[in-house]
Amino acid sequence: MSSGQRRVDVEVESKRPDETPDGKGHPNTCPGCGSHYRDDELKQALRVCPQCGHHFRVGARERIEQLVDTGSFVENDADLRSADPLQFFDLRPYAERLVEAEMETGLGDAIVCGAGDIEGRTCDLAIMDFGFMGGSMGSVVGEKFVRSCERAAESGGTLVSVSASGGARMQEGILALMQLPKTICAIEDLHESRGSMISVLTHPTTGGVLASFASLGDVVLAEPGALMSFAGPRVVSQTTREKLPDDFGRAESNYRYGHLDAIVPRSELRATVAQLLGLFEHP
Amino acid sequence: MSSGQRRVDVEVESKRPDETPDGKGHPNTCPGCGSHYRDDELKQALRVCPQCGHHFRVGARERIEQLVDTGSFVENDADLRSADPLQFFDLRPYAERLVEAEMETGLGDAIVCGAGDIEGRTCDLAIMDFGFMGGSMGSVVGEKFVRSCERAAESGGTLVSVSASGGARMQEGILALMQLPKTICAIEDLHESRGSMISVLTHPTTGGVLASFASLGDVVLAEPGALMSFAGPRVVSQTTREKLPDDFGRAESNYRYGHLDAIVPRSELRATVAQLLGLFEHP
Amino acid sequence: MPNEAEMRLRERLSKLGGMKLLRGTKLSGELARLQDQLDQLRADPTAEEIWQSVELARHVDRPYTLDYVERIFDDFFELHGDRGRADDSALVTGLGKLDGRTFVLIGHQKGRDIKERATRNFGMAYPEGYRKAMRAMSLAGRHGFPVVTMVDTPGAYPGVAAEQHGQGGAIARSQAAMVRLPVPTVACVIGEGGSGGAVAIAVADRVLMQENAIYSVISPEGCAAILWRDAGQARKAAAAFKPDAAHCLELGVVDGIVAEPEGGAHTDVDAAAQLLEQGILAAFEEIDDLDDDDRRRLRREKYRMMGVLASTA
Amino acid sequence: MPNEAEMRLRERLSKLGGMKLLRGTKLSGELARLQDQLDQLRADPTAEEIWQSVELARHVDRPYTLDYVERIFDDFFELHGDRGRADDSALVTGLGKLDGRTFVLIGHQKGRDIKERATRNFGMAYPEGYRKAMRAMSLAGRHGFPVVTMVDTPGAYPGVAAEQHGQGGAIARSQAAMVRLPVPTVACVIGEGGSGGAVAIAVADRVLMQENAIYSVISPEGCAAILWRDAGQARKAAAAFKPDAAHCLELGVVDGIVAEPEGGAHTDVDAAAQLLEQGILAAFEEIDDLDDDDRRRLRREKYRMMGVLASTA
Ligand SMILES: [Zn+2]
Ligand SMILES: [Zn+2]
Repeated sequence: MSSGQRRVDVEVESKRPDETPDGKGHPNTCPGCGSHYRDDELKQALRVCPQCGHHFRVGARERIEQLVDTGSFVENDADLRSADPLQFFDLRPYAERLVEAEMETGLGDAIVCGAGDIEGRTCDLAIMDFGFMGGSMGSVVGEKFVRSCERAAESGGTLVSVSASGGARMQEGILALMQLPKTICAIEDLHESRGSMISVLTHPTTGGVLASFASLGDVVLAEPGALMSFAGPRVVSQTTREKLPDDFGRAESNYRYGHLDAIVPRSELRATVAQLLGLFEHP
Repeated sequence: MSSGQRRVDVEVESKRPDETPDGKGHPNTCPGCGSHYRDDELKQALRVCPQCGHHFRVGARERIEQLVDTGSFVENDADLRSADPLQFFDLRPYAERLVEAEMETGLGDAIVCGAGDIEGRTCDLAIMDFGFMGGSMGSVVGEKFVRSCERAAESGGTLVSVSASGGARMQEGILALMQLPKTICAIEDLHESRGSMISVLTHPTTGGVLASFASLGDVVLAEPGALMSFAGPRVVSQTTREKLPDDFGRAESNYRYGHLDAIVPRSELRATVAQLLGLFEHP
Repeated sequence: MPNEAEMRLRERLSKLGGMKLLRGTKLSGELARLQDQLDQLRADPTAEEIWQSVELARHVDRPYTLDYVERIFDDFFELHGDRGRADDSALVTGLGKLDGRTFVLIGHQKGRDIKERATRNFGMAYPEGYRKAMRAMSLAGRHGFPVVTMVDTPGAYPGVAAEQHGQGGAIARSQAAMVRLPVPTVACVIGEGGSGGAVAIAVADRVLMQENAIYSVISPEGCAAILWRDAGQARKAAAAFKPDAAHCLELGVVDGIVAEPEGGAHTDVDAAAQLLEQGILAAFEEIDDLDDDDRRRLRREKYRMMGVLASTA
Repeated sequence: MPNEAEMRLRERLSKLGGMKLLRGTKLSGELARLQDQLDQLRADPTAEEIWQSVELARHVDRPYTLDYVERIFDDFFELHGDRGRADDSALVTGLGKLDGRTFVLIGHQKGRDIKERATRNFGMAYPEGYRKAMRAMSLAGRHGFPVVTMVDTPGAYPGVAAEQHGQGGAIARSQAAMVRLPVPTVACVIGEGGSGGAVAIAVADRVLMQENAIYSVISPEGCAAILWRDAGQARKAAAAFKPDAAHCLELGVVDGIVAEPEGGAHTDVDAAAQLLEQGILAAFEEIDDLDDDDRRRLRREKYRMMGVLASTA
């Protein structure tokens, strides 16, 4: 292979929210065992397949319901919206994609931030939503994450981050890449204020989000089966023509290679996070 | 294998100074190519085989001659001698071994320390001698190394350490092990005084010396072919019954695995150390 | 868009003008420099000009990190190995003297011939490379040596082993180490500034970019493949996400542009090195006299401001 | 030699008595404790008693780190992985509460049954284990969590891969990390304190040793094989290098001995854990109130004094 011919892409293609992970089938049909569920059944089961344990994706609002004591969540910065600094236009204008994503998800961008209690312990939360343009991180995701860090830093408290992202948002160009150091600076400041961060990686957490804040929790947890890789499987197999291991980039593989503190099934996530909040409480 | 049956030894057997590395043959016969040299020939060639480049061992005094500007070396702490805190007695008393080692080598213990100039740049030096009880580290080696660090720290200067050691000195029991943290504390203090350390590993640097100061240079160099392993090859093959790679624990293997900044042939060592002294000079 | 570019630069100028001056800062120099850049700002680069940058940034004869190192630094000594797994030669680290001071140098390194390209993995580092970089950073911090980085990579290597070794975490931690560094730091994008693999060593007090370098969140081909579903649309993609130096300066992502010889850095490597050296020295002059804590705080404040929002409630 | 043992203890007592007291230190408590140990000091352990310690320290039913952890700490959460290569289960790290405070725990872990012994590699860590330990230490330093270590290993694993992964350097760096830690640290030798693999996590403000634990530069068998050229002479070797707690205390290598239930810790694990918990809390009480910088300085001064010289010119 000659130089200059070898190009690298690290962003995972963003998926429309109505697509399943492999792009086919109904979203409530389990890709693990083929069982089909009504939406309310699945929601009741925390969107974990009662048959085989497959963890379906969870949107930000529903994730907050699962994690936080009922009624305790107060959202912050809900009014922040992406600008279009590059007037980016591919097959459709970025501005149009943003409006559509907001209409489909009811979210202002790919992250919901705020404060809430988990088993009675107050914390800040930064919860990503893959449904909004593949959970891609642009200026708004970066800014909202940073503000969450700053709020946690004020009280020396803990930020709980739940990531789900295909990586940096191409439509914001180099400014999207700058959200990596921007969020990292905020975590450094948080740590210098004796605050802490618990990072929960959910399917998928790839590209620029894995290569920034998601990897820098004091404790890093993942849901079973979550893909967490810097480069997505498709890019790796296309670039290297390597045969990928079955569990390539999955939480289980990452745990084995020393990149995770624990894999936590969704049913135990709330209790685990609460336990950690207690451990990181400063007297 | 049942528990309690698996024992680990990390010290390499010390060799008598009149033995060659493999315990047979004349010390001036090259184990690499079989060439035989007169002692003055070999000394003239920095004890590197002119035929095949094999690096013979060099005693501390001769090493200092090779490295330091003629007449510039001033020795420190030459009068320190080992005590026998455990009144250690194996097949022979430790006290007797010490006296014999001193008579054979003319050294007070397995390290010679002092200050000197290398290409006009002043530095502190801590030079080990494998001929003194296999270069093993007991209280005297630890203390002299620490005092060298302290002298370098006073001026914010650089300590050049040249190690050659089978590990900690068993005859001083747990106190020998304590020389690991003791020397490490001194390097930490040296660094906090903006001083620096250049560590040169020569054949062999194993056990407690590799697991303490020798690994902690700001720059770590090794001579070609030098064995540098925590556990010696014999212990590894006996304990694990693994087949050892040909270059097991050698400088070349360690370089490949990321543990060395450079492998420096003896003929270039003086110039390389001088270059580094210049780089670490504080204006 | 030229007017908008100008507006942004003016905005940065006015922000800087209104800042409280720290004891010892040289913000007045900064103001003069920005004013200068503003005055020289040509019309916004066209799609054609952007693509020319992409081609020059990837030119097979373009000078690489070590070409500059041998021309800029004296007594350069390369530091090898990450002390854990390997020595990744896609990323080089070392010590060298410039203007009588010792610097730590960290840079991606592409290969010149086929064999070296393979050895250096086309400048695409494994996590081992970023761990070696962190080791060099911690040496710099310990001794107060300022850090220069040279960024020139298509991206961090996307391979199975690289993922198993923790590529994402290594890139994150390398950035965090740069955020923490107590010493002055200058990053120079000298070729391809490809995504996470680039920013891993580009978080600095001053980020410079050579005139024909590119700095981007994804490669033009990658972006085209995803958004246009056709890698052949790379030119269109590049025109859309604007990885050229002028746009990066305009967006506040880099702090200055370093001129290249007419026709690109490869036409006269000595001259390119001289210009780069001048740029590096000028950048350090702006930050050298700052107190370590102030400098680190300003570094973070700079990144704090990156991004553009529609509503800034 | 009983008289000499007594002499050494008396010497340490007089040294301590003559030290300038730092604001907030509890050296008077320290004095009382040493006096107490001196009073209780039995005659120097015989060769037979030393060997009994070796056997008890390695007893198959002896409680291991996690047996103590579950009895001493509340809300324990294990932290896994070195963030570079693997999760080495021969060494465990985690967070837990004791007396309302959060501690970082680092300890070797042997296996109880055959399968677990294999998984945990008989408590012999790879460099990955020590790197995980360093990660836990840096978390402790960042958050001000005090650190407890539990030492119980035949030694660091002597294997080809372990050497390739940098065993010597990892052990050195783990000690250096403990030397630097700004938080209070207590190490407990709870079984076999085997050489470099042990001291890698045993550099602490206070080092405790259970009554029947051993702490040594080499295993009795290894020493015998080298010096007697016969591994069967292990008893002789142990008698010669004296790895028992009384001798380690006498030599100033450990700061206190933690009693075990009659017959050894395995005869009553709950009681052993209670005694260990008391020992740990008492040790922290001595160092908690010190200023971080003072504590770190005193830690280094302690190790500075280790060793015995014939001539101290
Ligand atoms: Zn299912
Ligand atoms: Zn030869």
